[in-house]
Amino acid sequence: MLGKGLLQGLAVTAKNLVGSYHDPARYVTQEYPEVQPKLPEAYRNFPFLVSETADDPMGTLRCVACQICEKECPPQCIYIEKSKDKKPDATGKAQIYPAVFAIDTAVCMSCQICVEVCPFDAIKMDQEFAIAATDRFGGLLLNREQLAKPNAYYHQIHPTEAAEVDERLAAERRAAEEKARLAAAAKAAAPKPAVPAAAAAAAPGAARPAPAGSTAPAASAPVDPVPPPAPRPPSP
Amino acid sequence: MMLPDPAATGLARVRKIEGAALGLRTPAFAPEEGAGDLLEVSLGPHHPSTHGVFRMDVVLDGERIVRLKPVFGYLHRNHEKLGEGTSYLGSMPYTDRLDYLNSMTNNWAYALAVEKLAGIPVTERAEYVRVILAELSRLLNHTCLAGFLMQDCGCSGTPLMYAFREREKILDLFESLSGSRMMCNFQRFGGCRVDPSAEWLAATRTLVDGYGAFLDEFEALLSGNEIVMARTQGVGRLPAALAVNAGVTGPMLRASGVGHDLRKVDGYGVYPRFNFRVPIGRDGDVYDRYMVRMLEMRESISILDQALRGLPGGPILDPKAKQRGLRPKAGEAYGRIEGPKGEIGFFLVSDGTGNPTRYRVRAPSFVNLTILEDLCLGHSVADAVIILGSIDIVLGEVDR
Amino acid sequence: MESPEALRDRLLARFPGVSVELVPNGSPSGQVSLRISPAGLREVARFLRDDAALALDQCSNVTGLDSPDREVVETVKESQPGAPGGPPVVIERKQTRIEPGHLEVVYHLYSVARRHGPVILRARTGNRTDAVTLPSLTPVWRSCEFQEREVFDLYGVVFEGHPDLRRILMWDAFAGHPMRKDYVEPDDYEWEPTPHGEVLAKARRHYPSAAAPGAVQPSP
Amino acid sequence: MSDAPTDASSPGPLSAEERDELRRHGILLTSVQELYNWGRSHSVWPLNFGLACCAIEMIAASMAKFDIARFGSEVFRPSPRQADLIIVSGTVTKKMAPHVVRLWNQMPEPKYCIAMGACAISGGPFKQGYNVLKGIDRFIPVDIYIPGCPPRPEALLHGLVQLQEKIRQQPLRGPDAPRHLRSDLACDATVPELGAEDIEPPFSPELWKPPTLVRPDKA
Repeated sequence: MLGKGLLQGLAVTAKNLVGSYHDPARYVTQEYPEVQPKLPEAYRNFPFLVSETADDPMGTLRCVACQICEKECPPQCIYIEKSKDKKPDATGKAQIYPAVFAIDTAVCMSCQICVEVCPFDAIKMDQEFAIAATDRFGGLLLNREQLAKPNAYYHQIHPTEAAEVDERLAAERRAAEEKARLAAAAKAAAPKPAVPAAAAAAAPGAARPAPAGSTAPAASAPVDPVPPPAPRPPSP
Repeated sequence: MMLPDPAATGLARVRKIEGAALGLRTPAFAPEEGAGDLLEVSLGPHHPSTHGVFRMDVVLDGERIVRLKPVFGYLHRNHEKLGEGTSYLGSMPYTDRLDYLNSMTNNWAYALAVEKLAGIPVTERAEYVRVILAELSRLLNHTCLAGFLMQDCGCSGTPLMYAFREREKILDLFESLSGSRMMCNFQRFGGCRVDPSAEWLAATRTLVDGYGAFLDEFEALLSGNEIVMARTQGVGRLPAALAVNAGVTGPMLRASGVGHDLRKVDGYGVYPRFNFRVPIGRDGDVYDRYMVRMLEMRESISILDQALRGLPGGPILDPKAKQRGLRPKAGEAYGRIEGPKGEIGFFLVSDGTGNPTRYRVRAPSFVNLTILEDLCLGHSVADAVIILGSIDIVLGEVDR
Repeated sequence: MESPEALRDRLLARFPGVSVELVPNGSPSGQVSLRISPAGLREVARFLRDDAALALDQCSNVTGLDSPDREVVETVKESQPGAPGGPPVVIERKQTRIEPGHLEVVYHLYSVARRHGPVILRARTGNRTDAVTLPSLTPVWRSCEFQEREVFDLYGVVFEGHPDLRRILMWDAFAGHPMRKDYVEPDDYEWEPTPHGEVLAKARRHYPSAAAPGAVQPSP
Repeated sequence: MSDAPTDASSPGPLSAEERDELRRHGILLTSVQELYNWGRSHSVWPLNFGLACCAIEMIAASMAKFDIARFGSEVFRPSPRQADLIIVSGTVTKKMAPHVVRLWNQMPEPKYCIAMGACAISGGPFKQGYNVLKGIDRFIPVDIYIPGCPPRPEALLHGLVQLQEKIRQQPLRGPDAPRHLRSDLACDATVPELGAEDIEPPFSPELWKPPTLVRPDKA
């Protein structure tokens, strides 16, 4: 019958109209600024740098300026300059740190590859999305002070992932300490103070005379180790 | 021309209520010579119904189209050149932005090409997860397409609104798995980046179980609607022989009655393990293209159901599979899958370094546009708009 | 489907004047292609489409490839007469030779009717400057129409017999062929906040001294 | 529009606290400027114009779940003549740039521009491409930049709220008055031409200066 399809369609729209008053499945509007969206844990927007503490973010950055993320970033939105000196990190071990670390969020495509390639769990994805600005460079180019966020914040936004990372880092720390202890014992037992080459290669962090209780992030070798990037030529 | 027998197993014809049988007049214009003055009109690149920045240079005789030349390149963002300067892993997030409605299938096609090029095996669980995500993506694409097509027909708002309501549900799944609504960057060489959790699978199960009801409602709204039938039946007929010769793939080709589906033909991934039919059309008009997509969604639901039930355990990604710093042996590979819009393929040439020397995207909607002029000749401008809508283009992959 | 070797032999027997060369593929994909001399390309293509056993009715993908001129260093051994009466002295000499570049077009053919493929055809131009003409396969497969236009636009291969050979992605007034390896982008560099790699090299060219005149600091 | 005090002896505008205090007592105070801006800020009609991936999120923002109608901006106008806001949602290629600028010129004042997503702001991930404009702010004055690739619909709504706030703050007179109320500022933007290698000019010289900056935390 001509017109049957139209009437059927009208019934559907009527069902949705009435349903939107009592059926949550048909009333889906989220009142955004008043009601903040429930972001899933996996949600990612822009990267941030993890620091161990909130009091001294610059002193406790996990980043050691290895520049792997800078090299792998597909749109090249990360800029790092290594420090000339070394500073003690959260555990007191002297480390190179990023003198400059900038991310241009106006270029970043939120692909998360920097997080995947980072062997130090130093860069993670933030969930902040309300960052519209009126100034291109002033508002969207983030330097390391703006990028640094404490580990506690990381736990807050990605609880499961952060717990895994903490566990892994602690295990690596324990393993490194164990190796350092064994190396020290072997050194004490041997008549000549010669570190076996194999041990040195296996645990570069532990091979150096490190103070007790030091972490050795360098020992957490990535699955796919790459040679350290060549020293950067002086930038213009 | 030889075509597989439609009666062979695995093909399902669209069911079609003939508008003419209901007394509807279906448009059947024929080009006439020299009836009046010719008028040249440029449709686009800013036009609400060109699905992005696409332009058609149309020559009109009255309301009838006598010539139509598509103009491309308004979204040509040098994807292929960038791919030649980026590592194999670094190109993965760029593929998200090709057909930006279906990042999951783009990722898969690219991962498949790299896996062929470098000979990387894929884990069993990942193959199932890929099927699940590709079929969810197909649901998403076809639902949105139906909404956009109806928008082009003049059903302003309502079908698109319902389609986007369902799209959000699928996007929520993508987001909770991959971290992003649209740009999933999910596949890796040899598997997937994240292992779906039990909660995620349960949520997917809920969506899949409820999707059939939504489709019933959506079809009640549209498929039998007399205005839709009068508007779409008999418009833009594509003969099967031309479709094959012009490289048309996907639902466009199947609507013309050719049962060509790479999930069956190539049997890539674990698709041969699933039992599903390939819907084909009869007339190859806009209505058939719409209807084939509706039926494909039903089959997708069936595949999803089977894949969710058969999902094996095990690793999602071989930890030995190299992602960063991948350097395949010098050689080349062409990998293709059945994307929601048709055959999406990647042709990669490696010279043994970390970047491909040639990175080519075979974009289905670009090749499908070859026959746009043939379909539109003799029709009115309003028909050209729905013919373009039924081709289902996304400018991100047309222009790359 | 017959093996690429058998297909090559069949083509050679069928088209005596046409050179058909098997191009090996080092990748595990094993997709071996056939390089056809340009003069016979269209006849071969038509044969592949119409042959009942092959029925390659769909040309899925058309691609350009660019191989720029390469410098090849070769070691040449030359024997020169040594001291009078003595044996000739063999001198090794390094010789650099410019291997001329070429453009190449690759066609991926499939059969929808017989459900097999791909058969990959390749054809090379003579060089990259003036002998860049190849026969168009659009008369054989319509799907080549836009893809060959794209190869023309981005690589500069001229397809003879193409019904509508115009630029497709770039605008008509555009001069270069941007997908060629030696394409030089317009010099539109400007300060970028996160330079490295090629961008850094561009930055050096533009700002030879570290502090550009009028350098200002944005508010952080 | 005689809202601003003209001589120093007259009392200045009331502070927000004083307003709130009066409002609690049932006294509503407003000025022409405030009323005018309030009305404008809640009926920002965007141009129905999508470029790339971000356009899909823009459409999503206008659909049921995010419902841009709650901000008075659901009226996507197909014609630039009826639009107040252009949301540049996606990559602007050099081939497309003249058309975008022309659309902007066709919009009547007062008009605003939101650069949505990385590509519109800076060229984003595609900025190294030979056919990509490195930011629409080379030709059009951008009011709000929304980073993200693509930004969530909520981020677009956040940007829209910021734009509304900006509109509400606009004085109607004086040196900070908007473009259309001043005779010394041109409303039209330079439309580039497609040249043999690049668009000409590569940027609008009166609007945009190529930055010659050094690193913010270097030197």
